[in-house]
Amino acid sequence: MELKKIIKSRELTVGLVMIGLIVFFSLSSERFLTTNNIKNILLQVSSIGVASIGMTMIIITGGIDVSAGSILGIVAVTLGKAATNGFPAWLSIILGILVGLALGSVNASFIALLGIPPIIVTLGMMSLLRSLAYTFLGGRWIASLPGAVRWMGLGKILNVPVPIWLTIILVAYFSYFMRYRPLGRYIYAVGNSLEAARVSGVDTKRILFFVYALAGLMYGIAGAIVVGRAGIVQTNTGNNFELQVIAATVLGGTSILGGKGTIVGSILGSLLVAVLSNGLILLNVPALTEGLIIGVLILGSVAIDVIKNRGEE
Amino acid sequence: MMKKFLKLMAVNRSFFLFVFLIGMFVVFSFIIPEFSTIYNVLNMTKYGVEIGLLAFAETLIIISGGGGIDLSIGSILSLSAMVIGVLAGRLGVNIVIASILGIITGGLCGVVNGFFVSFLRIPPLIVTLSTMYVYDSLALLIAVDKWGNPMPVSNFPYGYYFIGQQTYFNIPFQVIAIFIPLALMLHFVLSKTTFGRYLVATGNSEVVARFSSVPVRRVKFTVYVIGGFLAGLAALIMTSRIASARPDLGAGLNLQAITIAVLGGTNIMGGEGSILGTLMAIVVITALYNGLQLAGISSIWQVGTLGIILIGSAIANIILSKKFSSVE
Amino acid sequence: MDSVLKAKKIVKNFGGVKALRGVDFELLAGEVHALVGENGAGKSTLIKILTGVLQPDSGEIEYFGKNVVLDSPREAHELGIVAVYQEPLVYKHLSVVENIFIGNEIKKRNGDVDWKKERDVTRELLKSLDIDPYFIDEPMGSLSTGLQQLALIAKALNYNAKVIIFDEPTAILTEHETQRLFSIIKKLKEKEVGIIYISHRLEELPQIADRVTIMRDGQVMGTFNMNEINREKMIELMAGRAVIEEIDRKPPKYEEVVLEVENLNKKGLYQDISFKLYKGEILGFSGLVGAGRSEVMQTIFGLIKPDSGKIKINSKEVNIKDPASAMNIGIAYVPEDRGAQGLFRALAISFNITIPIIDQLSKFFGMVDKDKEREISENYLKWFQIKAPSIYTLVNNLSGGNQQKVLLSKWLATSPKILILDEPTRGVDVAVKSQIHNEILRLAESGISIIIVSSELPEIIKLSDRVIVMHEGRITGRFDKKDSITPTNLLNAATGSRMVYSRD
Amino acid sequence: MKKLWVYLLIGIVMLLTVSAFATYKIAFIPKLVGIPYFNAMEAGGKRAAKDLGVEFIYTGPTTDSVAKQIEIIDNLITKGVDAIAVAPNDPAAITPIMKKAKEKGILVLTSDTDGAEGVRELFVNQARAKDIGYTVMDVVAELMDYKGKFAIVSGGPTAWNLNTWIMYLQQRLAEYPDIELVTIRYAGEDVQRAVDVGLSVIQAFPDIKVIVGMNSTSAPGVAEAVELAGKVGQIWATGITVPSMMKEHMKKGSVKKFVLWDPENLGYLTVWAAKYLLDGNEFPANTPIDVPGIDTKPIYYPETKELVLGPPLVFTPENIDKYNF
Repeated sequence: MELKKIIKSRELTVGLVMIGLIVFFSLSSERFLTTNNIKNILLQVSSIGVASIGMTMIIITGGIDVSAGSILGIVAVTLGKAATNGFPAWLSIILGILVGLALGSVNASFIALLGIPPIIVTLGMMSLLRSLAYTFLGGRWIASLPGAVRWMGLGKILNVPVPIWLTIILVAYFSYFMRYRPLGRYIYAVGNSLEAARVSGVDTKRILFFVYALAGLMYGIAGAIVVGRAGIVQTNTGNNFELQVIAATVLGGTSILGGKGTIVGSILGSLLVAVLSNGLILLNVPALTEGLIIGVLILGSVAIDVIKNRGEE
Repeated sequence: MMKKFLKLMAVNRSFFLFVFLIGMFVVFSFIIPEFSTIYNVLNMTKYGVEIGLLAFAETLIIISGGGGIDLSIGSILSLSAMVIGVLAGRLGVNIVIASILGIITGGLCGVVNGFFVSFLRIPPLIVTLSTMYVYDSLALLIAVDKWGNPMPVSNFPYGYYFIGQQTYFNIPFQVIAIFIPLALMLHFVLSKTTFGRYLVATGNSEVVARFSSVPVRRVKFTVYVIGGFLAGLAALIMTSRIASARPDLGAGLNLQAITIAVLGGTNIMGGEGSILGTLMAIVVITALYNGLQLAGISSIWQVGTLGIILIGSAIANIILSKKFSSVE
Repeated sequence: MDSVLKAKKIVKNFGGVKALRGVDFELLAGEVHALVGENGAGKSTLIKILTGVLQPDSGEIEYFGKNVVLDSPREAHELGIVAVYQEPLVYKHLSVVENIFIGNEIKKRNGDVDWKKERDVTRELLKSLDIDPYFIDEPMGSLSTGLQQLALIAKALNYNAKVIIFDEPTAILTEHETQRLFSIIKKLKEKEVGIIYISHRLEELPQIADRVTIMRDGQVMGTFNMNEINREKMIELMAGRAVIEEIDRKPPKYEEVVLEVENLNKKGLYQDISFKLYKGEILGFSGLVGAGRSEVMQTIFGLIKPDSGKIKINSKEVNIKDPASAMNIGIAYVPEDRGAQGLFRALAISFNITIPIIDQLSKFFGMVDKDKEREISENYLKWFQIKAPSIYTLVNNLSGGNQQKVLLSKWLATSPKILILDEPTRGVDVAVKSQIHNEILRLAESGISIIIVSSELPEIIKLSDRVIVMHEGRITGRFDKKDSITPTNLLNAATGSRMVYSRD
Repeated sequence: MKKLWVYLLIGIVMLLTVSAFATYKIAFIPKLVGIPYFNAMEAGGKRAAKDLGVEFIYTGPTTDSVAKQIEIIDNLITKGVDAIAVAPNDPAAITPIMKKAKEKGILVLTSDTDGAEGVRELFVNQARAKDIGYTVMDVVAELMDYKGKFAIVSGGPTAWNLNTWIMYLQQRLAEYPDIELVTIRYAGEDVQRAVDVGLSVIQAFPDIKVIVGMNSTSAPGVAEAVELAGKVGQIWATGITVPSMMKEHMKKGSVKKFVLWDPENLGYLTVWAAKYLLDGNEFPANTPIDVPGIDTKPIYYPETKELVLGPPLVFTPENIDKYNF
């Protein structure tokens, strides 16, 4: 029973494709499977991975959030401005993350309380927040951030970078959360049938609010990681970030129509893309073909999955 | 009277946008003397054409339902533009043939999207996200010059420019000869023909449509192909207008096109939407951008204003329909 | 007996429509209180108010003698008022266990969901309903509607409810499953649970109900002890008029075979299906839910591709690759699930009626001929007496019975030679039911060959000339003579004993 | 109360004088707004406008889109300005709209990147593309002691000027037989992406001695990558970017030299040249010109109608503190 479920899961397909890639890359380049490179890949995945936790929950409820990148941008701006205006490092980081939470809550209010479709709210917020980020920065970038502010990107605990810790801990906790906390289960319930959930006595507005607000928090953490790693706050920090996160989530098996998906799947999705783009550089495949290969591989692995499960409906 | 007016605003998206447009025109005319000149009004229309065609494509695709969306639409535009550019500019192919092949390329991209979506039943978001990478990459690859760098192509024959640069009494050729007829045609197809019926049926419920002997797969396939062709046509107009084919011409246009379709009242869940609504949204946004620029407002706030309008109109709609839907 | 739930002078308006005009209703502990009335009489609205889904405009609700305000379904649940709805509301990607426990989790001390205990309880609940609990980890969407409904009943039981409301539970259950449900209800009665039981199948009420309340036009027409009232009286009170006379029909001639199915197989769905359909006859398909009847019909209609077997129309083999080709050779299929398969609810009546034939209604460039569309739609509106302001009314705004009529119109408009009806009267009231039955008889007499798939034995017995019974994907009974078509025979075959009273 | 009136009067008089003297409206359209490089050009343009008493309009797209630039130019034509200077995202694509502007009697120039050949009156050039490509290559060669391997991380693969510089860089590379270019990668306008790409490149080619970031985001990105990979001292990061992005990395030792010009001077020169031409003057040919307000002496080449600011600057720890953009 459980075995059958696992075999049918998208997670397995994506995992297998990834293992295939890893085997191929390590046979082709001895530098691929080294601690350093694994660290590079995991670091690259961290911000997308953390953000995809929130995105997965949102898409499971049947929603979408295209404002992720813009929220991340504002988080970066807040953090950078605070840090360069004399706030202590820890406070700047917390402030940045809280702004993420606050903006997520703004999305949440429009979606959960006023009932405006998520795509409209987040498309609107995407545009609006992008303009705000430019305005707050006055068009200037922030460079030379003090080292302590970059802890979320550069810090190490037990010789493992903080972003990797954060990703592992958050993914582990929220995977547990989705399976064992009643709230996690309600998120699936809302995505399967809002009406049924309401009738079962689930406070659907609260659930939706929670999901979008939490996603904001996750973008906040992702933003702190990005600023920490890049060391520079650009006016367009986070541009196109949302598409990468959505791609990872959907590639990992979360149904865009809602109701099913796992956080582990989303992480596998983002890992797959990261492994691929890292491996292509290691093999020195011409850069212009990168998109072609990534596109074909994503489509191919999902096609395998769909065909594998044919006839189950 | 007032009640009827407000109610119409609540239920009819196109009317809502129309009223908004009038208001905007009045305000801009007061602030900016140049805004409401005939020259400006006619001249700005050409900036709605290419994005408008993409928005029409998204409208049809989103209506088809089941998460229908095309993220690759901008990339198709880039690829089609490069095909025209490389064929005509680098390989010396006759410009008419190059243009036709460019549009066909767009159609073929749509065929690929449509095949994966409707026959392999892979979610549209994944398909078009993947093909977005693929088409972008192809556009770059065919654009490379002898140094290995992707470079724009600009040496089109002079006669090519009438499509995107000619005006008659200040009316741009592409508006009067391509955009308006096409908008009318698409409106006709969506609202008056059996294909339109099938499309709306499919978008409302794929299962019911299948049980009603609607050729669901063919319908879905067709909208992606139409989308590809429209993107190819937009590529033709754009390359002619700016006299250059670039592999990044369509960058960022996919989300803009989706935004316009959604603003025009297309339901992201499928089954609902109109060409007229999308058209009104295009006009609103084109006029808005033009007005803001003439008013000297930083271009940074163009997108911001769009965001405010998008959310604001949704809120207005909710307030209006709460007030007026129950009063029969 | 104590009063459990009491509704006093409940009024509810939707816009200008008066759904309830001062309804009084009382439920006693340990009684089964039937609630009957035509579609649109206000039963569903009353139930929604009693379960906190809707709030009344005025009136009071008493629960165990105390006034309560039910602001949300959650409060109703916490008090112990639970409903099993007519249209199963399920989470299709989630397992049966999750479906049963969402909103009512068993938690460990730290607040985690206790999956193990939940599984155990689910197993026990299903066993107490005499159901083999093998499927509790399957996603709900992969189960048949019958099993889904039973899982939902298990869910209601799990609430330890004092009041359980069944909204047409048997509409999608087979005879056998219905009997099982009745025994469950009897057990619940012993535990002093009050049960409100809504059904259009008046003939099953004497078996199960203690009292009956009859509603019409948002008002209560009266509450009676079950033994004080008969079927005719109930119908009269419900309809406010006498029942429609049923027409007589000459038996078919069995001369011309219009449809012949030979050795049709589809792995996992059905095996070895062979039968003939004659011109002008009504062929009944009986059996339990999930026996494979609908799947056979969907194969004939081109929705399912068979692994092997032949389908012949007028003794010529045909290849039906999709519904369009089925339609072209004169087959129409009216599906069982009105909402999910039959109608576009958010669209107009006229759109729904004309969609299968829209190709034939087009003029140049595929343009739809609006005049013809209106003419056809209005004809059916009149002919079937569909109660709607206009043909542009959205299907959503119609009652169940009128929706069903729209669904039938949609397929009759294709002028079929072979009409396949899958549960043609599910969830419609008595008056509409006899209207539809009469229509079916008339159609058959006019030379159309009809297959009826129904889980209601009385319906099958009343209408069919011949009956085929299926069990677990196989034909287990053929009844050709009218007098062999009896409830006992059909039930025996439906549970797996092979029975043949057949000429072929 | 009285004072207020006086202030108001003074204000009005000042406004009137400003508008009376602001005879020319000179617009500059950057490739995109909101990046340090063009911010510096804007600052220079503003300074020149103040010095010369003209009105300076700075407006541009938020992404490096040529279509958007064209739309903006068209609206400026509608609005009516005296001169339009563009840093085109596509040199050929702006030709038709510049022609239209010229027909309306507007002075059209290009600045930073050339375009609209045959239409524009003047190209205000920071340095010749060839000089830039060659200078970067020379810096690379010097950093690695004229022997070894290096890699390039560029911005968008379609950026016309970046590709041109890379082309000249490759031309110059032919003159260094012992140097090998191992790969060219693209990281867009995104520092974090440049860090990731840089890390992967260092992982793939651990024996490179120099890594070049070709645009304002890639250069600090690869410097960061060198530091993260712990290769400070073994691999030098360099490239083309504004000094404010590199100061920190110079301190950390991953960067010794990099290349740019003074974009503020370029902005100043653009406005100055526009005013100069609008006044009806002609540039003296092929000799250094004295421009008050900037510290280089630009040269005008009449055959290409090009005004060149000067040779590219090579930034070193010694001179970097002189620049604040």
